[in-house]
Formats: sequence, C-alpha cells, structure tokens
Amino acid sequence: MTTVAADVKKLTMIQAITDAMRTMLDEDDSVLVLGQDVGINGGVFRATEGLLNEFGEDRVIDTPLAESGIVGTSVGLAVNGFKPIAEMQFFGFIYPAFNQLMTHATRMRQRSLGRYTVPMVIRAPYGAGVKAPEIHSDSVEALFTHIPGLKVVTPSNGYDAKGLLIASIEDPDPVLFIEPMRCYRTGRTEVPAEKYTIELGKAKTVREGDDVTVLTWGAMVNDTMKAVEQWEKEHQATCDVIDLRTLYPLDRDTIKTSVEKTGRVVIVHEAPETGGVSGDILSVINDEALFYLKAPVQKVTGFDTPVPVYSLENEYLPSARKITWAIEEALHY
Amino acid sequence: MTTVAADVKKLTMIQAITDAMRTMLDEDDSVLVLGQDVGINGGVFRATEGLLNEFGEDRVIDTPLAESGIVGTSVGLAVNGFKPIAEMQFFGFIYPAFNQLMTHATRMRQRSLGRYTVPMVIRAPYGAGVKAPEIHSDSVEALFTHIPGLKVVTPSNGYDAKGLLIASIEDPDPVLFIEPMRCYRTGRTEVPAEKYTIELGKAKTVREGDDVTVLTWGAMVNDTMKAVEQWEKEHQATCDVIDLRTLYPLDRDTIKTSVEKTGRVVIVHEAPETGGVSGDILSVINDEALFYLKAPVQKVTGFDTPVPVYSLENEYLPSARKITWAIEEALHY
Amino acid sequence: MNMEEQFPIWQYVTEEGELVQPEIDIDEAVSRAFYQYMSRARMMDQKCVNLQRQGRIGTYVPYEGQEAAQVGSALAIEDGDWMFPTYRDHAATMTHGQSLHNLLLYWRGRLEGSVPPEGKNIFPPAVPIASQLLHATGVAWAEKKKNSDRVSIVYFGDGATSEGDFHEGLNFASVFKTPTIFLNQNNGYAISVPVEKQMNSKTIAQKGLGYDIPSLRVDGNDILAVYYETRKAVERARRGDGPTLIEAVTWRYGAHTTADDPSKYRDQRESEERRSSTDPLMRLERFMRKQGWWSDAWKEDMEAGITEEINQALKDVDRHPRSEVDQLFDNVFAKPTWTIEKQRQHHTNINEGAKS
Amino acid sequence: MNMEEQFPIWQYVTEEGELVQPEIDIDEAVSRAFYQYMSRARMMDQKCVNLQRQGRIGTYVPYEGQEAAQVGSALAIEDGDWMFPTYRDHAATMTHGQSLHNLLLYWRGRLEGSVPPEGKNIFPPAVPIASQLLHATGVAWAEKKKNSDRVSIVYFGDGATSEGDFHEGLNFASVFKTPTIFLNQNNGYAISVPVEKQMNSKTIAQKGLGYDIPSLRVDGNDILAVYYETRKAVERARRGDGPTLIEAVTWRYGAHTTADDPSKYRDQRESEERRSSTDPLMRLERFMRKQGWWSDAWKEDMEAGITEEINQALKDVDRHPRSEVDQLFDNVFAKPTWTIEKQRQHHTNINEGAKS
Ligand SMILES: Cc1ncc(C[n+]2csc(CCOP(=O)(O)OP(=O)(O)O)c2C)c(N)n1
Ligand SMILES: Cc1ncc(C[n+]2csc(CCOP(=O)(O)OP(=O)(O)O)c2C)c(N)n1
Ligand SMILES: [Mg+2]
Ligand SMILES: [Mg+2]
Repeated sequence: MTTVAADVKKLTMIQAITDAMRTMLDEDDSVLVLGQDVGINGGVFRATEGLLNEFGEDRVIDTPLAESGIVGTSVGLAVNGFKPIAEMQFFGFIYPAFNQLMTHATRMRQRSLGRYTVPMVIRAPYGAGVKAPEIHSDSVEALFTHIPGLKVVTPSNGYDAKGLLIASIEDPDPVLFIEPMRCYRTGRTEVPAEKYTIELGKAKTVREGDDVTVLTWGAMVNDTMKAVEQWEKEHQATCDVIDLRTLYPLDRDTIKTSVEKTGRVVIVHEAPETGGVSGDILSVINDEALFYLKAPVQKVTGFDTPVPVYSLENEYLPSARKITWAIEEALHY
Repeated sequence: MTTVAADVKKLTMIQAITDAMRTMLDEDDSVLVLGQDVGINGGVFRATEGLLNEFGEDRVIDTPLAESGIVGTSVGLAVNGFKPIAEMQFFGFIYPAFNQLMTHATRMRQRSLGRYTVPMVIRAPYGAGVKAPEIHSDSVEALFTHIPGLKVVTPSNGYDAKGLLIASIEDPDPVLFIEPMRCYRTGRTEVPAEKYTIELGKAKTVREGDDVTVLTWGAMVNDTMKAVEQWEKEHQATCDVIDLRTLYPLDRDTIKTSVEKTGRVVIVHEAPETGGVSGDILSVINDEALFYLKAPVQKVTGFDTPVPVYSLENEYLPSARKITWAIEEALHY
Repeated sequence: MNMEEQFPIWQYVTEEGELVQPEIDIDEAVSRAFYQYMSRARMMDQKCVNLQRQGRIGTYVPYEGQEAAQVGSALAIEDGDWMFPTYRDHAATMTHGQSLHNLLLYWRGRLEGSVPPEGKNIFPPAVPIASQLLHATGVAWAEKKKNSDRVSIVYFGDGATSEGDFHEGLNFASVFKTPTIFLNQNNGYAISVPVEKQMNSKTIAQKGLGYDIPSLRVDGNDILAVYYETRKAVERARRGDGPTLIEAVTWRYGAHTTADDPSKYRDQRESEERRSSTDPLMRLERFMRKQGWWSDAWKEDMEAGITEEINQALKDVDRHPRSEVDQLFDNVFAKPTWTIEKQRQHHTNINEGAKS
Repeated sequence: MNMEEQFPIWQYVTEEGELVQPEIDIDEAVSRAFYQYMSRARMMDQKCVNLQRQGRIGTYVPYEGQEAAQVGSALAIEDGDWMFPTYRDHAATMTHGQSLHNLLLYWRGRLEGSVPPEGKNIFPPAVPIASQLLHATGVAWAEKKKNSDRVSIVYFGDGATSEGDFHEGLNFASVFKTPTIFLNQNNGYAISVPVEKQMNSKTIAQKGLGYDIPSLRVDGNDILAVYYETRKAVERARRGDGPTLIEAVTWRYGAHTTADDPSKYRDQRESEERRSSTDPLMRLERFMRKQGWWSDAWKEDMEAGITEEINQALKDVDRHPRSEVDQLFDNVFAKPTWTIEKQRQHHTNINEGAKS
C-alpha cells in the first residue's frame, strides 16, 4: 500500500462528493445545497451527510417534493447571488424539471445578454447495476448534451469527483453533474483534503496502449478497465482507455490523438445505443480523424429499450464479454 | 400544370394534416383530438379547423393549459380504448410533458408486458424561420429519438404528411409527429382524398444523383432542394437528396445504399450540432458503409446555442450557402 | 379560516373501538372480511420485510400502519374499476386482486410483477411521484366517454401533493368531471421530510378547494371510516358527480424502504407508541370485541390460512422461470424496430459465443 | 362554500367614478401619475399594433384593457424590487422602468429587448407559461436570505394557473415564506379557451387556500383597487409575512396576439361593450372629474409628450445597429466551448466566402 500523506485521505466517491460540497460551503457563503431529503437525512445516498449540522438549515435545505420547483427556484437563487447545488434524488426524476432546465437555466445568459447568469449545479445519481427500482437506473446523459448552455460532467472515482465537482460549483454557468451510483462505494481513492479542481472538458487516459482506443465514462470505466486488464493478459495488444469525464464539451484533442495512434475505437456506454453520446464521439472522429480508422467504431451500449427492472439489468448493461468482443472486432476487422 | 383527378386535391401541408385527422376521426370512433385551442379556434395554425363542428366536443377537446396534463391523461385514454391525437401548441412547449412521455407513454408496454399499450400521437409544430417568438422555434427531435419506445416522424410536404400521420395514428405505439411550421403553407402537393398510409421508417429519395448523398428532413428538405438544384446547374456533379421522414427508426437501407453509391455525405439539420440526429446517421454509416466514405461526412446544422429570437434566426439556420459549401467540401475533399 | 375545523378527521370507530357513526350497515361477516384483508396485507408485508433481510427479494417498501387506508378504500371499489397504486400500495392492490405471486415477483425485479390478473384493472405501481394521478384521470375520462359507470381510484402520499402533476391531475378531473377518487395517504412523511416542511397548509383536503372538488379527511387507521367514506365518493363518481379528494390521515410505522433508516430523521418511539394505540388492526379488533364478533380461534385459523397462502406463493415464485431478455426486445413496440432486432441478434451472438 | 362570496371583487372606484374606499390617501398628483402611466402604456400598445400591421415589428401581444392591473401593481413596488413579466406585461415593465427603446427591440426579435436598464430588476418576459412563478419565488427567497426587504412581483394569466409550475411556485413560496406577490390577471381567456373551461372553480383567488396563502380578488380595471391592494401585499412581504395571491379580474379587448383572430372564439361585441363601460382609463377619468382633478388641456399636453417619447424611441430603434451573430456565440457560456468557437469560425469563413 502506498503511504498516504497527512492531508490526503482514502475516500469513497460519495465521501469525496460530500467533501467537495463541504469545501465549497465552507469557502463561499453563497453556496447552497438543496433538494429532497438532503437535510437531516443527509440524502438517500448520504451525499450530504453532516452538512446540515455544520452549515445550518439556511444553507442546506430540504425542499418540497417537486423537481421543477427545485430547479426553477434555483434559477432564481442563482440569478440573485447564490450558487445552488440542487440534488435530484435520482437522474430518472429530473424529467419534471426538464422545462426549467431547457428553457430557463440554460438560456438565461443568452436571453438577457449576460445580465443574468445561472451558476448552478444539478447533481444526480445515475445508472444501472445496483438493483434499484424502476426508473431509478436511467442513464440519459445524451438528453442533456444536446441542450445548449449546459455542461455535463460525470466522475468515475473519488479523486475526480471532488475536483470536478468543485470546478462545477465554481463554473459561472449551469453544470449537470451526474454520479454513477455503482461507483459511490466501490473502491477508495486518495483524495487531498485541500481544495483542488479538475478542468471541465478534459478527459483522462486511465490506461495507455497502442492498438485500440476505448472511450467510456461513469460506471463503465471500472468495468472497462477490468475487462481490458484481463483481456490484455491473454493477448498481445494493448488499449488506450479513456475516461471522458466531461460529456459536453467533449475533449476533442484527447480523442483525436488516441484515434490517430490506434485507428481502432470502441465506445462503451450504458445508455441506449440510438441517440447516445456515442453519436457525438463519432462526430468528433468524423471531423478530426476519420481516415485514421482501420475498422468501424465498435459500440457497446445499452439496448434501445427502457432500462429494465433489475432482474434484467445485467442483460441490459454492457458486459465484460461484450466489451472484449468489441475490442476484438475492432482489432481483427 | 398536371391534371388533378377528382379525388385528388392540391393541399397545403396544414390542410393535409387536417385531412388526415378528419379521415381518422371519421373512420374510427376511438380517435380523439385534444390540446390547447384545438376546438372552436381550430388550433393556432388551424390544423384542427372545422373538426369540432364536424365531430363534436366529445371528440375534439379543448384542454386546460398543461402539457403534462395533456400527455398524462392521454396515456390513460389510450390505455383505456382511445387513440388520442394530442397537440402541443409548439414543440418548445412539450418540455413540461417530458416526464409523462419518458416514464409512462413510452414504457407502458414494457412495464405491463404488453397488457397496457399507448396508441397515441403527439403532434407539434417545430422549427425556426417563421419569425416566431422565443422558445417557439426549437428543433429538438434528437431529444426524442433517444427515448426508447417512441417513433419520431416528420413530414416535409402535404402528401407525406397525410400518409405519415394516418400511419402514426394507426400505429399501436406512441408516435411523436413533428410538423415543420415553415412547410405549413409554402407550396401545395396533390393529396388523394381517400385514406392512404406511408410506412413509418421509410425515407424518400426526393432527388437522385450520383456524387453526393444529402440527408435531411423537415423544413430543411425544401431549402436543400433549392440549394442543390441551383448548385447542380452550375456544376457537373449530382446529388441524392433524401428526406428521412422518420427519425426513429432511421431508414438504414436507404442511407446505406446511397452512401455506398456516392461515398460522400452531407447532413442538413437545423437542430444544434452536438447531440443532433446527425449522430445517429453517422452511427448507421459507421456500421453499414464506413469504408465507402471518400470524405468526412459534412454537417450543416444549427449552432450549439439556444435557437435565438428571430432577428438572428437566419444566421442560426442552415443557409443555401452553407449547404452548397458542404457539398463542395464533401466533393473536393 | 381554520382548515382543521373545516376539514375534521372523520372517525367511525374510536381508538377504544366505540362505534360513533351507528347508522352504517356493518355486520360480523363484513367486519371479519375487513379484518382478514388487513391481516393478509400485514402478514404479507412482514413476510416481505423478512425476505428482504434474508436477501431473497430486493429493496422493499413496507406499508405497516397504512392497512386500513389501503384495504378500506380498495374494498370500496368493484371488480371492473381501475386502481392506480404507487410502490407502497400493495395492501390495496392485493385486496383488489393482484396475486401474491406477482407481488413477490415485483420485489424480485421482475416485469411480470406489474401485470395484474386477467379481468383486474391495476396499473403498474407508479414510481415517479404523482404521475399516476393523470393516468387515473385519463382512464376515468375514457370510462365516462364510454358511458360506463366504472371509476378509478388513485393512491398517493403527502409528499406527492407538491408535484405539478398532482395539481394538473386534480384540475383535469375537475374540469372534465371524471369519476376519479383521489385517495391520499398522509402518513406524515415523504422519506425524511415531515408534512410540515412539505407544505404550509394544515391539511391536504383543503387542496381540493382550489378545484371545487369535494374533499374530506378521514382517520386513515379506521377502516370503517375509510371504507364508508370512500364508498360515498365512489357512488358519487358512478352517478356522474365527478371526483373526490380523500385525505386518509395515517402513519407508517417502519422505514420508508428497507434501504432507509428512519432513526436518522425521527424518534421511532413515536411509531412504537402509535403502533400500540392507533393501530388499524387493533382498532378493528377492539370494535369487533365490543360487538361480540371476535373469536381468537377464528383469528388463528384465518392466519394459518394466510400463512399457507403466502408460503405457497413463495414456493411458486421460487420455481418461477428466470427472466428472459426477450421480454425487453419484445415489449418496446408491438413490432420491434430494426435497431432492436440488431441488438437482440448481437446480444444472442455474443452470449452464444458465436462470432458472426 | 360559495367562493365568489368568500372572495369578493374589491373595488375602490365604481364604474361611474365614485370612490367607495374613502380612507385612502389619493390626491390629484397621484391620480395624474396613475393616469399618465396608463396613457403611456395604452399609447405604446396602440403604436405597436400599428407598427405590426405595417410590418415594422413582428407578431405583437397587446394588453389593451389590462392597463390598470399592470400599471397599478407595478407602481406598488419600488425600484430595487424584482419584476417577472410575461409576453403581455409591458405596461408593467415600462412602468417599472423598462425603456420603450428596448420594448421595441423586443418586438423586433432582438435579444437586447429583454435586457432591463441598469439598476432595474426585470426578468426577460417568460414565454413558457407559468415557469416564471418559480423564478420569482427563488429570487425573493434569495432576498430573504440576504436579509433585505426587497420583494418580487410575478405576472401570469388565468390559463397559467393550470400548469404544474403555478402550483409548485405557490407551494415553495408558502413553505419558505418568500416575499412574493403573485399577480394574476384573469382576463377571461387563454387564447381561445375561456376561464370556465380552464378550471371548474369560480375564482382564481381560491387557489391560494390550498397553500394558506392570503388571497384576494380585485377589480383589475380599477387602478386604485389594484394599487392599494398590491401595496398592502407588498408591505406584508417586506415585513416578512410572506406571499400573497392577487386575482385582478380584467379583460383583454383585442386579440391574443396580432396573429390571433378573436372573432373565431368569441363575440367581439362584448369587448366593445366593455371598452365603453369598464375601461380602466375611462374609470380613472370619471373619478378624477368627480374630484375636480381633471383637465383636458393637461391630458392633451401629456399625450403629446408621450407621442413624442414614443416617436423618439422608434427613431432610435430604427437607427439601432443590426443584430450581430456573435451575440449568440458569446452568450451561451461565460467562455465559449470549442464547439461554439468552431461553429463561429465556420460561420465566419463561409460568410466571408473564404474557403479555409
Ligand atoms: C418524481 C420523483 N421524485 C423523487 C422520487 C423519490 N422518492 C420516492 S418516494 C419519495 C417520497 C414520497 O413521499 P409521499 O408522497 O409522502 O409517499 P410515501 O412514500 O410516504 O408513501 C421520494 C422523494 C420519486 N420516486 N419520483
Ligand atoms: C408551456 C406553454 N404552453 C403553451 C404556450 C402557448 N401559449 C401562449 S399564450 C397562451 C395562453 C395563455 O393564457 P393566460 O395564462 O390566460 O395568459 P394571457 O395570454 O391571457 O395573458 C398559450 C397557450 C406557452 N407559451 N407555454
Ligand atoms: Mg408520505
Ligand atoms: Mg388569460
């Protein structure tokens, strides 16, 4: 085990998220946390655990059960000097807030030519694989990357989570920060106690290789890493595995550089294939590196079906087998 | 001018849409029309003109001003024996209904294993270019092609509109039928008085050529045709212009065949580039015909900005100049 | 205006078991039926909590304490009527005819779990809060259009009244005068948020005033009050007199779900106290004893029967075939699109290890 | 309960100009100011309708008939207070300080048109119905958090009360006791849909009952009633006593927008009749005449000044530089993303004909 400096702790992703909010609540009086059950209950995933006690109910606020209300009043709070961090209890419950997000939070800057701005973060746990009830497992990031005026960020581990969340809170515009539930408590990373940020829009190469580029994000990063590690042991080829981290705007340069190197691409995401963020990645590749491709881009995705109840979620989710199958398809085309 | 048979009329697209609804209201007692101002007012675009008089207020229903209410109660009506055609006054006002569409209308069949189904059509005028107020000009089809369980259809002329709308009404599952406002009254096509359908999922090649495939839909079809006609006059090359008509599911075969023929592709859509349906088209090309490409796919799209108020909509919208520029880029890569 | 005075909580039987609305047509058989349905619901609930602890079902949503509200209202509708439950309303659905078998499947994350038996009209439990109010309105509207006298009943919690769909549902029902019973269970909490933070108003019933919908509060732990007041609403609806909003004031004894820890946000002693004083089963037992309709032997027999029924259901479910992925591909559209067929094919190829 | 009795329509001045609430502090100067603001609003409205007919501005949304409701309420707030208008509330915004110049730009489809002058807090007009109620609640909540005594006033129509956001806005305001005035203009129609089809309730004020929000109806064509009742609500809000819902009962004389034909759905004779009997300007004139505060010469002078002001604004707007596409690229994010920069570059290249 590596030695851990005094100001670095081994944290789960959910702890790192709490830490990021605590850091910012502490530093900046205008930061607020609001949502359903974020107060005394500390959030259904305990993301806001302890914050009510520390910062009081003016800063950490239980709201009525109404997502449009949460996002709509947050627009007002944000325009008028606050930096709300609004929690959607699950990503699949953001839909009632769609109008407020689409026509107000993300358009206010343009509509008022910069007079009013909305420095707000919406946090939401997302994704399948934790045996949650219906609707609780949606992975609909692609609905939001198409909304002009919104950045979409998703961490896959504690270190990134803290740095990205602080950067999101400090961003002067609305950021949708979606948290893969499956990563909340699986594994710990070293997380500095102090404040730090990770620039939005920058991907991270989590494994370097030469033959295939694997692009993924969220909970699929761990699954992909495991599948690739295993696969590489049995094969002569190696993969660049890239955790995109920000889904809008994509990290064009990192994608381009890797595709130019390998010429073979696999995209792994759990959302339905059609309309997924894979389309935007294809677009970047088309624009930047099309003729480097030696094989069609392979997609390992969810089906074009609603995310099912949990007895079928493992069938629905990209599996290690599907990931390595795609790597081989890309390699042996 | 061509002779028009007695049972064929020259209709605008909006008239053809009314005709389709009249045909189905007449044929099938379970068909209902509901929405804001669809009754005595005949809809703000006159799509339902005369229908209240003809079919009475049990069949043609003015609802309260609440989109979630309209779609949510339509789910109930549809499950219980009716075929509602719900009008959203403008596509940009569908957002409050997002939750009902995403978690209920489109999931009911799966959630009940086929016991309950939702044979419902949502109609909505969409797109920029008619100097409409803010939010009235959104072109957000891509938000809906990513929703499992929903077909997305858009006509570009009267003949197609009638056939596609009747097919949508007869479809046993939810269909989102979006109507490019700019096409409502520009030009007439011959529309048979009798009932006919156009199969959902089938594109139409509206101009045949050899050198470049131009894929588009909605109001962009006319713009593209004009640009291409003009351009072809001045150049030696020709274009396949394809009106996709159904955006989910895409017509894979037509796209594939044309791309294999030309190897050069231009996509024209007015929605923002990132997350647009262009991503799904790229995906089909990637999967089916990647190595036929002789140039990167050219995209002529809206910007990644909210659709602006009308003084800037012509800057925002794909122009003839941008379309021909893209054709040349594709050709001379 | 004092809303708590304007909307008194109707009680038919006091906590001590005294009948205070003597004009009703209650008899021994009916009382026993009430008690039996509530026992069945409670025993099933307790079984499920245990099954969850043993890891034999997934996260479970208990309703202990809310049996009178659910069973009493469910018994007030008829076979062809429509029921719109949430994730917490299995006491209602099993009373209206959902099988224990399917309920168990539901908690095992099975699609079959949401399908009602042939001839029973029960929607899959709504998960997005308050969304089901609009379905209940739409379905009832359809019945009205068909000139039937069928009604719909929809269940929702105190927290649900904050969502826009609550408002739109009541307004549509009011405007189109649909035969819908809006059965609110005010159990005091939306997960950790007490009703005092959910709203500033003292009652939920008063929310009907904005729509001119007849509204009332009942003691939700008094099955007679719930049953007879719901029946009145059902009769009004059948007669064509439109919707009613009923606030059944109750309490959940346990956790929000088996993943929830109520001690984080409330003193569970209050639940314990309520369990020992205002419990709906105890209330009915006291009433029946006073009427001379109680028999311990009957209770034992009955419970033995229920235990048997539940165990049998569990056995059957354990033998139930595994989920098939084709359930997904086959139930998105009547006819799968090529995208779905392609995905099915790919999935099958990989799982069969057959490289295409 | 009869809601129309519970919520009488407050009148301060009868249609004949009789003052029926004599304890108010009205004087000649104030009356003249009221009249002048209303005249200015009406003249601007009429100008805009004409400009639209001439094709010099785009589709326009008139408010003729609603001047008292808008001007009276707008005058009841102060400079630092926040206003949340819809597309129809320019009488309110120009009274609170929006320039005629920007209003004209707005109707020319210019982004500048939604920007309020420095120091004035006016949101861009809300287009998605009822969405602005939540902003007004959020902004007022922020003021409360800052311990200021600023309030927000939000305008919305009868149709808007059907949307979920109406409900959520009122509930949040009630729960967090925000200093918000919900100023409803019940003008009888949501485009073609009369209020009787929009809701089953007889008043909009009664909708406040569900939230325990103080609610009242005023004669929306009586600027004194609107002004003094709004001022009371504003004072309550400033004191920390929370939100108020005011239903101003009024009428729009003209079309919903210049693209609308009201004769399709109503007999315009009713509007003509109302124009001649209940018109807000006429009412105030009658009152002023009775008080001996009226002068035709004053009126003429004043109107000449307004005409001058409007013409000047129009001249300036005609000389205003064309829209720049960079307004789009520069105002999505504080710092444009590469996607936007790429699109800007591409757009520029093509428009400059410079093939890259
Ligand atoms: C739209 C939506 N938002 C949030 C949730 C998460 N959630 C599930 S249950 C619940 C509380 C519901 O409270 P209440 O309506 O009182 O019903 P109860 O659980 O007490 O029966 C919440 C917030 C959800 N299911 N749907
Ligand atoms: C969410 C939404 N749905 C539909 C519309 C279209 N629309 C514009 S104005 C209007 C009627 C509004 O009526 P009301 O609230 O009474 O205000 P008024 O126009 O009478 O001032 C409608 C339906 C819209 N702007 N927003
Ligand atoms: Mg509750
Ligand atoms: Mg109105």
